[in-house]
Amino acid sequence: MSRQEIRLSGFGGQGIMTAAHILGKAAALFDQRNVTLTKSYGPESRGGASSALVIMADEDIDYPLLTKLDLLVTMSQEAYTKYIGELSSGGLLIIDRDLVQLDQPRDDIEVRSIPSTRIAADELGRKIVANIVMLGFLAANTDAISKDGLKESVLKSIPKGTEKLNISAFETGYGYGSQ
Amino acid sequence: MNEELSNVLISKEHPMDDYLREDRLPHIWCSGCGLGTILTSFVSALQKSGLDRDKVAVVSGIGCTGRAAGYLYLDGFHTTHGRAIPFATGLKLGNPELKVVVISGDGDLVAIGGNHFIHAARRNMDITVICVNNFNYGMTSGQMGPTTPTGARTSTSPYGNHEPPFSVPYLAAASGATYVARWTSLHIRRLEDSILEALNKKGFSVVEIISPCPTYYGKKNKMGSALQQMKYYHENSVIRHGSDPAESGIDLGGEIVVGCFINKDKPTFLDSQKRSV
Amino acid sequence: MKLWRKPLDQDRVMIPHGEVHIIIERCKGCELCVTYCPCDVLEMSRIFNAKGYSLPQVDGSKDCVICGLCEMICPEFAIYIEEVSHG
Amino acid sequence: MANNGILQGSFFMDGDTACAEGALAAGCRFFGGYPITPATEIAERMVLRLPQVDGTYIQMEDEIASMNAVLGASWGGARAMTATSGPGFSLMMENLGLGIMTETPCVVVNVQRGGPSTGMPTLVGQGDMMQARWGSHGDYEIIALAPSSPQELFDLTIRAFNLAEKYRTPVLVMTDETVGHMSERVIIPPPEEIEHYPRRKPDVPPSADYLPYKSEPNSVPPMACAGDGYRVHVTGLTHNEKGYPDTVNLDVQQQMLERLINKIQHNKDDIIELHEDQVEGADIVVVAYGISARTAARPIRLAREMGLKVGLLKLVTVWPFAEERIRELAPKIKAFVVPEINMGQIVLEVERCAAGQTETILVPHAGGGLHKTKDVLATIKKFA
Repeated sequence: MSRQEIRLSGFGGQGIMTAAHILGKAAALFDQRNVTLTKSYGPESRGGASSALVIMADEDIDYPLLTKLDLLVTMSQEAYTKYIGELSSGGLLIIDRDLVQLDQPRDDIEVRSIPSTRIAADELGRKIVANIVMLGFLAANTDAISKDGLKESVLKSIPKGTEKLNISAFETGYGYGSQ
Repeated sequence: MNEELSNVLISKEHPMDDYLREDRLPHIWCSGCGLGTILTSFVSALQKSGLDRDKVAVVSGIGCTGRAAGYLYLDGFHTTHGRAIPFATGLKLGNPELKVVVISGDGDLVAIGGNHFIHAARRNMDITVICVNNFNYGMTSGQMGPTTPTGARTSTSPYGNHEPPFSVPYLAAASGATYVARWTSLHIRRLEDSILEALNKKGFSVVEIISPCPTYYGKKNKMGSALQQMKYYHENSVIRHGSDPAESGIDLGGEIVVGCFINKDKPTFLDSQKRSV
Repeated sequence: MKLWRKPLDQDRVMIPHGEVHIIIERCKGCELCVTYCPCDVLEMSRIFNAKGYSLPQVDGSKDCVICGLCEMICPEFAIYIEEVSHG
Repeated sequence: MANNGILQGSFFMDGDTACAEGALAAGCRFFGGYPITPATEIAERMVLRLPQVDGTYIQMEDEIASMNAVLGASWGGARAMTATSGPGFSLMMENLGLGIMTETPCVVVNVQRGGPSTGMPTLVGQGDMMQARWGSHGDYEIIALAPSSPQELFDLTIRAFNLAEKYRTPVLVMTDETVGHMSERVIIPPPEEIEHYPRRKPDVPPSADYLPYKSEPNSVPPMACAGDGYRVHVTGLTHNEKGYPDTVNLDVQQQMLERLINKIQHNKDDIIELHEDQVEGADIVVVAYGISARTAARPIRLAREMGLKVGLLKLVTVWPFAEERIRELAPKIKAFVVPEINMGQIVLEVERCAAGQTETILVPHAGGGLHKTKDVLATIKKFA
């Protein structure tokens, strides 16, 4: 599989960076692909736009930044507005449907949506795992990453004692995407 | 010489030479400068301390006192201006078995190096600091410094210094030093005892030593020769052990409070670090 | 030697006697040793060393008691005392 | 983790973390630093990990103190490093010179950001390359390495420690925000596969005649540390073989400075590492380092697909500069193309060595981002 570029975005505090790290780690260590993860930094720690770019390829990654965005995951309106223009024609947009309104409709892309934050809060009782729900949903909607690898990566990246909650979040997201 | 010195023996070596880089003597300090006397007190204290001299390192900065490390036959480091304390900090942490002593001047330690001084005291780094205070920058021919008394004349305060000075003991105590004393280079025996106490103290220990600068400070302020400055110390020093360091300020021509002001125990940087991990 | 009071055992105590050693090249003629010798043993000579500093010498009429003050106060490591052997 | 506290295996980590792990694998046991973006993650990793390998971390009061603490720790016998970015690098310059003068092995990492002054703390730059060469006062030689990926940052940090010991000098790792913050796969080999150049101690017993700076021409003297019993005197002043200051004797200065410079200059073959890709027979040679060597790969590939003969000469060692190789290539090619995230620094060296025998073209970037593929490609096409 040749180069794929995935952007995960939202606002500070949603666990976007953690999700991106889990995704990158899954591809690099479990799927054995070349992966580069870069993060967008600003001066603010909380509340600002948070975004990470994960590039995966079988060949060497000769350019570590954006060239052609294949998949945009966004969990905030601000990030949606900021990044929707980057998504290439034929690309896939994944949103948290309670947090993002599609006010810039494009007919050249595909859109999938999930109420990941609500699922995390209502079904799982912990809003904090919305990012993991989103990763499960992502796995169900793309071939870029293997489900097993991603699940393994989740397990290897989370604090001890939270395995059950996180796997449940992941599977819930995956199940939602497979419906 | 057609006459001979009467009733003395002419020698080539001194009993302390074993502790000195005698091939570098005579040193560069001026006649009557207190630095040599202070070095004698230090060597004497070191001999009494029982410390393994191969595990004692001396670090100096820049200036007249900065040359001290270069005359002692110990591991010695002559670093950059103001940086003796952070260098010593690294040295101590790189090899905690070492007894690390900083010998440097007032300008080096509390002007350009002031930030390092207060932070090493704050974190109670286990080093001994001997601060020789001659009230000016001697090496560069007598400019005003952080300890120059208000009103004193130096080459950069020709109308009299209009800035208030630091009191080194007050600064050290306020920053957290565990041992703080001040003497003059006249108080040789008490100074030796005090350096010995400081060497044996765990934590950041500071001994300030008031010392004559006959060539610049003394001359510019009409204090006369080194000898006359020593007489001034004799007449104006007041020993007040345990007194409040806040009252240790030195006015031009005023009294010099000397003694041991602070002597307390608290965990050193390494002690607390070990405990925290 | 100046004494505030006469010690009761003064006649029984042997006062040590010291010889003054000088390292001529190191001396800078500051006179601290001469000034602070409690027994006034030292005086300035009229002799200069190679750098032009005048050197201290011993006034033959006084005795050194090896108090060590000159050795301690000398900034030059240029003077020290050794005890005269009584053997 | 191997039983000695050093990681082993495959990891997905950012460059700053890889740098810290490289240092630990190289035997670094002291870190003194001051927080600064984008190098802070190195300090954060070191404070977490050093206690696990019996090392010491200290957060100093500023970068001046950090540099001095590193020098002190090295003389205490520890492998020591610090990490910083532009403003802190400036503050370290005076005492980097002390390290060079006193021949103190240590590693200084600069995670470069946009400048000058406070500049762009969270964004990439390569504007400190000349400061790395000439930032401290006086004449000297310096070793500086430039990694292009987290894996290289790991590998080159180890190499930096070994070069520092071998040549008894501070070694700079000139990385940048992009490499420092990007995460990739980093493979940490088993300890026995990691090169370890030990500190060379004197082979004579301590004595009053010991010469800590004994001067065979071009040589690196062994290092007696504090507490080893040699009672060395170490000074930033011009000093003789004994280590004693001699600040008026021109012969002493000449001999000392020549040795300081020649110990690097005469060992360039060992120190300089270049990665070449299709340089032989090329019309255009792109000379790049660090992240710019990485971003040059794509325009080079595209140019080759157009049938152009383009090679990449990547400067893994930036200082000392690979002047012989540039001189050798100059008459054979049409142009050197030099993309840098600055307004022209290393290009000056390339131009100097090309000496008018071929074109030397800078592709500048003011900082804050990486070169666009099309900009580098356009320059290649123009001169091919």
